[in-house]
Amino acid sequence: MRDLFAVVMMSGIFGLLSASFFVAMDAVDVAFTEASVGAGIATLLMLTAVTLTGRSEDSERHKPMWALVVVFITGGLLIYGTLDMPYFGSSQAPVHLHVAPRYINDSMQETGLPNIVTSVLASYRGFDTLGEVVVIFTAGMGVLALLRVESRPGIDQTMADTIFYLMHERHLILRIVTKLLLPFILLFALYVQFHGDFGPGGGFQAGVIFAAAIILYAMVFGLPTARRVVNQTFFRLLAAVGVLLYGGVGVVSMLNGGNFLDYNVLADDPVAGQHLGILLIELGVGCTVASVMVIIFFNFSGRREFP
Amino acid sequence: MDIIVNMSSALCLLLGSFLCLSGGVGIIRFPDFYTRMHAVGVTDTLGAGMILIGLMLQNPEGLVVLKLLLILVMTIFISPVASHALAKAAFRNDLMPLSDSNENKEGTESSIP
Amino acid sequence: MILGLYNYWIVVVLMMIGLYIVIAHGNLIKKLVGLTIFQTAVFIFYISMAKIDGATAPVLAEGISQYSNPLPHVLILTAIVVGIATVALGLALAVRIKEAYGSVEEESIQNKDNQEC
Amino acid sequence: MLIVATIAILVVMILGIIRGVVGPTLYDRILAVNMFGTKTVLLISLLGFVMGRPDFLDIAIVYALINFISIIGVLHFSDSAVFRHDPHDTESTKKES
Repeated sequence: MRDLFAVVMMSGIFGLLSASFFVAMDAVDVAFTEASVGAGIATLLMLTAVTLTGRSEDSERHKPMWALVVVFITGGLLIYGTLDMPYFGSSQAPVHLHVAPRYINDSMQETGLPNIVTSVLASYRGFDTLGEVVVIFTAGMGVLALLRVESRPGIDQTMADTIFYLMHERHLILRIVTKLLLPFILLFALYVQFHGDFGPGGGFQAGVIFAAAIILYAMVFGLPTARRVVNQTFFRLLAAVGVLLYGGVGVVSMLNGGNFLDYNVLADDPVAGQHLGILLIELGVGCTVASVMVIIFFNFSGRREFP
Repeated sequence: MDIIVNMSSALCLLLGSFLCLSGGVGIIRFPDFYTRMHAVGVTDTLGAGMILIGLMLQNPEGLVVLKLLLILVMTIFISPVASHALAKAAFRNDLMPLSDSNENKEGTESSIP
Repeated sequence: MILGLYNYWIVVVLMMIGLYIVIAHGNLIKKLVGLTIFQTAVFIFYISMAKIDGATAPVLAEGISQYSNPLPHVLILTAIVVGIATVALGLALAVRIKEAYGSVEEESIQNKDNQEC
Repeated sequence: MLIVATIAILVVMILGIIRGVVGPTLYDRILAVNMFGTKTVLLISLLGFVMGRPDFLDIAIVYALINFISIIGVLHFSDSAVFRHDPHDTESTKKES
């Protein structure tokens, strides 16, 4: 397909498909994340980039033969490698024999959370997650550095008025339904954020849903209006505060005499300490993810409207 | 009592699947964009609603029914609005409906400059 | 019995599709789409390894004794969000390249570079 | 009965993919994505019941919301000036049909 728009649409379908595959494979948390990221935000970002870079691909091709040869050799080698792998669905595979039984059997006593994924994410492998959050933060800052546009208040105002008027004329139904839906989306994001201990959900998913709500607002009501509603500086601050909160919990647990990110010492009772630590960390993750996504989207589409 | 609930649930599910299938056939077989959109937009809402009601009858229990109800309300809200917006955008961008006088097949974009 | 490995073969096929798009197409945006397909193949690889026959999702509940392995789920959950952040960074770079060179095709970028040197 | 409904939904999803690949115009593809999204919501709710743990319907709710947002986003971008006055616009759509 040479039309990049169609390519992006098909990749959106691919995201939806892979997420339903994850549900079938019992990975509900992963499906949750893929649902909000792969199908929604990724498609929108790709589309924005396509509008910025031009829609059609050049027709000239260079030597797909070599690429095919490389691909077939690599694929053959990989398939040869799979012959030694454990069978699909077997319970005796090496992955399931080392740390996984400990997580499944002991996490209820140690952290008191029914969702094992959350307790592993935030408590057992908290250090890992800290690294991931920092990566997301860095990516957000990178986009900010690359695409930032200085906003011009005078132009913004007139632009906002015209866009507001146009939207009022053209998308009346859309506007009303969006207004009706937005509170529910935000409420649902909060539910996902704080219910993540007990069911599928958590900071990453909640952050993306929150960002999606703001992106919806920005698209229906126009970017300048959204700029006036949600303050950009505040979001930049929030991204940093999220990472800081995460690191701060670790430092506090060190000051209380434990190891870095050892939540047992945060309260008198180890289980209560774990609860508190996981809650705070999920909050930090949610803040950072939401604000980084909002920053990325606003800078992309800001670049589109004021080149 | 139990058997009535089960029967009606099965009926709803079957009806919903039938509607979804007819929508699927419609999206393949119809000649131009607007008829396809009509097929999908209409059957999507009712088919989804039927399947969700069938699922609700399967498990009449607090939170699950509440969540299904939420999905149902959202489908009823979202699906027609999305179809409406889609049709409006297509019409504004000079995609003409297929009519007798107009010769182009397959609903390709008409070449209005 | 060798058919029990079919999940890996699906993953390999998807991965190779992604790899082909990355190396055979000149358009930077399309390369990024290929990269996301490759990424998703890796996700599917991990998730399908975590699956155990007869087990359910790793959220503890009454009356269920066998759960799937939660560790790959954790790794992939973070990887998805990191993946979208890095893809966004790549798209930002592509946009800047478009502004600087007027194109996102690999060949014309190289031509422009050669002319300037 | 659940299995029958699941299979029906899967068949419809395949038909949707065909329309997405073939679809001569841009809007056909958007329509296919929209339909695919609603069908995914249904599929996930059905899968929850088939697997016997129907308390994971949150994912389906997220799908319904995100699907709406992405459709609105796609329409927003397809309205934009870049697409309308793109010289390759009609050409590329005709090439594929």
